[in-house]
Amino acid sequence: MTPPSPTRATEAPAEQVDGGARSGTGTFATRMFGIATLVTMGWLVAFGLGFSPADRDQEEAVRIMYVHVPTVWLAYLAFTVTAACSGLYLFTKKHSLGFDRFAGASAEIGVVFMALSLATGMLWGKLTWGVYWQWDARLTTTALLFVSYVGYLAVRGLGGSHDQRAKRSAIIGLLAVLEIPLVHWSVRLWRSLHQEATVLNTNGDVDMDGLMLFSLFVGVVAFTLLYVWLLLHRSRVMAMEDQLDDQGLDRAIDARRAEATS
Amino acid sequence: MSAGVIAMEDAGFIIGSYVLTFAVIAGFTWRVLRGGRRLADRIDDDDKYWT
Amino acid sequence: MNRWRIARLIAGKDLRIERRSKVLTNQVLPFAGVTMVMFAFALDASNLLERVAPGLIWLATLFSLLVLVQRSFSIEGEDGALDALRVAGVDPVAVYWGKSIALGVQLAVLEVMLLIAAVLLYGAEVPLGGVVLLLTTLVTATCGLACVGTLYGGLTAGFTGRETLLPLLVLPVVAPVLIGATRAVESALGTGGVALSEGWPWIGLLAVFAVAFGVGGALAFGPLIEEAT
Amino acid sequence: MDVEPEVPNPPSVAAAPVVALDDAVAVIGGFPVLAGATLSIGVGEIVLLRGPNGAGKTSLLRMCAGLLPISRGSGSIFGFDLATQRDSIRPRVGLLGHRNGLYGDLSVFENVTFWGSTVGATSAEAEAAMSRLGVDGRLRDVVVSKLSAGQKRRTALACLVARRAELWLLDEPHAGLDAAGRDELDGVLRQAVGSGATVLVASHELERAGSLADRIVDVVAGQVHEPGAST
Repeated sequence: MTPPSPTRATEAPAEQVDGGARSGTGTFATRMFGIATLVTMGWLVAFGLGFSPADRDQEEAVRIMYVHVPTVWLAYLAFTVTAACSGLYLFTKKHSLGFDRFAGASAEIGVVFMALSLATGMLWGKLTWGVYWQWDARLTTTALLFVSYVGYLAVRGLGGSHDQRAKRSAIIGLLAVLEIPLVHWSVRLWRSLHQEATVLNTNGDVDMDGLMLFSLFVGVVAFTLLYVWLLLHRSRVMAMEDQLDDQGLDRAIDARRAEATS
Repeated sequence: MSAGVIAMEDAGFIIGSYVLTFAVIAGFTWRVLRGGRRLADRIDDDDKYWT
Repeated sequence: MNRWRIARLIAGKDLRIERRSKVLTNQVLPFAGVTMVMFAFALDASNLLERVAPGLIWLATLFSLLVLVQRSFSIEGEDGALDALRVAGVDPVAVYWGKSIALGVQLAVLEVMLLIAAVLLYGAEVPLGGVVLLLTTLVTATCGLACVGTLYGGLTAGFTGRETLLPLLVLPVVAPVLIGATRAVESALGTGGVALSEGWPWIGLLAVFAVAFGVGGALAFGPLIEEAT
Repeated sequence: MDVEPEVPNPPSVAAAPVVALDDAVAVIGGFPVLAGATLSIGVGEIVLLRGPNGAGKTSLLRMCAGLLPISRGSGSIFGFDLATQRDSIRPRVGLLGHRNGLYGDLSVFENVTFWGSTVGATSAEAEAAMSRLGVDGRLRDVVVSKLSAGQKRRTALACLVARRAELWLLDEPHAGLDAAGRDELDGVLRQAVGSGATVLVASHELERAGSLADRIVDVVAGQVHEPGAST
């Protein structure tokens, strides 16, 4: 007997884009967040590439900062939310799968943006340090954490029931947070022993004037809005995936029950 | 190396990092939305806690 | 039966199995040895080898750790013994401690062998003054590695693809041990003129790591193996 | 053999069923290996599970041992809930599955002592269990990986005896055993039941296990239809 595949057994109908499915995972609230994200992203581009002045040391290269720093901020925000939701899942009485899905969705977003921040960081590094990669404490910590959270996502994919997945990944989510200070501390200590080879500026810090600070602020706001928007949508998609799993299981149970009576 | 060459290279890196960032965001967003639309067809509206 | 006695029972069982099967001596140690030789091929300069010897020792230890962890849980998985441990209601904290101790003992043997190999092959020298620092480093780093290895070994045991998932999970976590233990051994050996006193702050890092994962692992191990299907 | 059975006091609430499943469902990889099991077993019963391959007998035993989580429905063992109190169930349950749960590099004596020690049995009790199953004497110090399949099975049964379980869950216990071994197994089970244990056994050896069993339960397509269920 072949078990009916619980997920993605049937393809969506062709007219998926329009009609009844128009809304998808959107609601009034997410649309507001979406519009706000688009508007602030537009500002970010205008200020980052246009209005903000060139830096005294870094000249135009400083403009990468306005997308790089918000991506880093978003990634760390996402991982913090993953840890918080993991803790909430484990230590609340109800063990709500909603927390688990928020944790998972947040980690996915975090991994995407951490990859992005590594990439933009390397481009920025090429301009300010003259090399793509420097064994600087921040970069190294970030790279290690990136791999850790890729591992977290792999653990989420191990299988089992929703509750098993939730418990297992919540534990790994909390262990990964335990790792952040240890990795950061060790890498910092490691780097502090060495002379930092730099071209322009030691660590990418910039003397910021008002307009630069404002551009950066716009970037952080835009990416935070984007994060909330993505988190809501992704966790709803995950809820539907879980729901479909359950429906598939119901069908499979019915099919097995029918087998016995026939 | 003239200053002009460096500036050109700078511009490529700067524009490149913006393009990369927004391309990745757009790609990820598209994937999430498409997944949502596709699954939403197969689930009752009553089961969507956000509706 | 208290927790500690069961932990000793399990550690004793693992070490007895190791003594019979000789996987450590016949397979893992040769593997670590050949790794050290391969490093010499890759870094083709003898003065460089002496300089990086401490790092290579710990790198070889980490690779061997992965092999030892796989082995530690394959003896439980082969004939369903991990299931039997779960059905028997054996205290998971005791299982965690027991298996960590057995893994730690094997790691310690391995590290001493690697140190000897570094002296013989790379020309590293052990000054008398550095012996205390060296031993402290070995002990604290081993505790941390054994705790992390047992924790993630238990998590991945019983899943398909565990051979690839284990390194993905373990290596980023043990990065602090690699850094800390390498620097501490460097100052114990006086590699590159590093002073002895510079090694002790790293012992602090290693100790915090071992305690953090020892406690975290003891709390997490039970729920993690409980959830394996 | 004048060995005392290694079974402790019977459960205090004699009237309550040892195993009580109500429409229990268990899932592995999205497939309902158990699609609704309703079963009630009282203290001291020997119940035979009968059914074709893939019907869910093994899964039912693993669920009762607390190894397979219960996804729908409800179930309890010794009155402890299978979903939330598995920690209290496990020490009182002994499972002999398809795999023996032995360490191949340890001797028979070391294996039995190890598993006995997890519940505080002494090595004298382990020796007694071994002679009960005929794996003493010459075999005592033989490494398990060198034993035959039947001898491994006997060793696994000896571990179970040394563990002093109150609910015995046996999956094809006769497989691989010779005639003498089967007789010894029957003797061990009767003795265990005589001192208050309960036995749930899945077997294809119907004439063998059927004569032993108080009652036969059919497992069909992941469901349990209990003839004359007492619920």
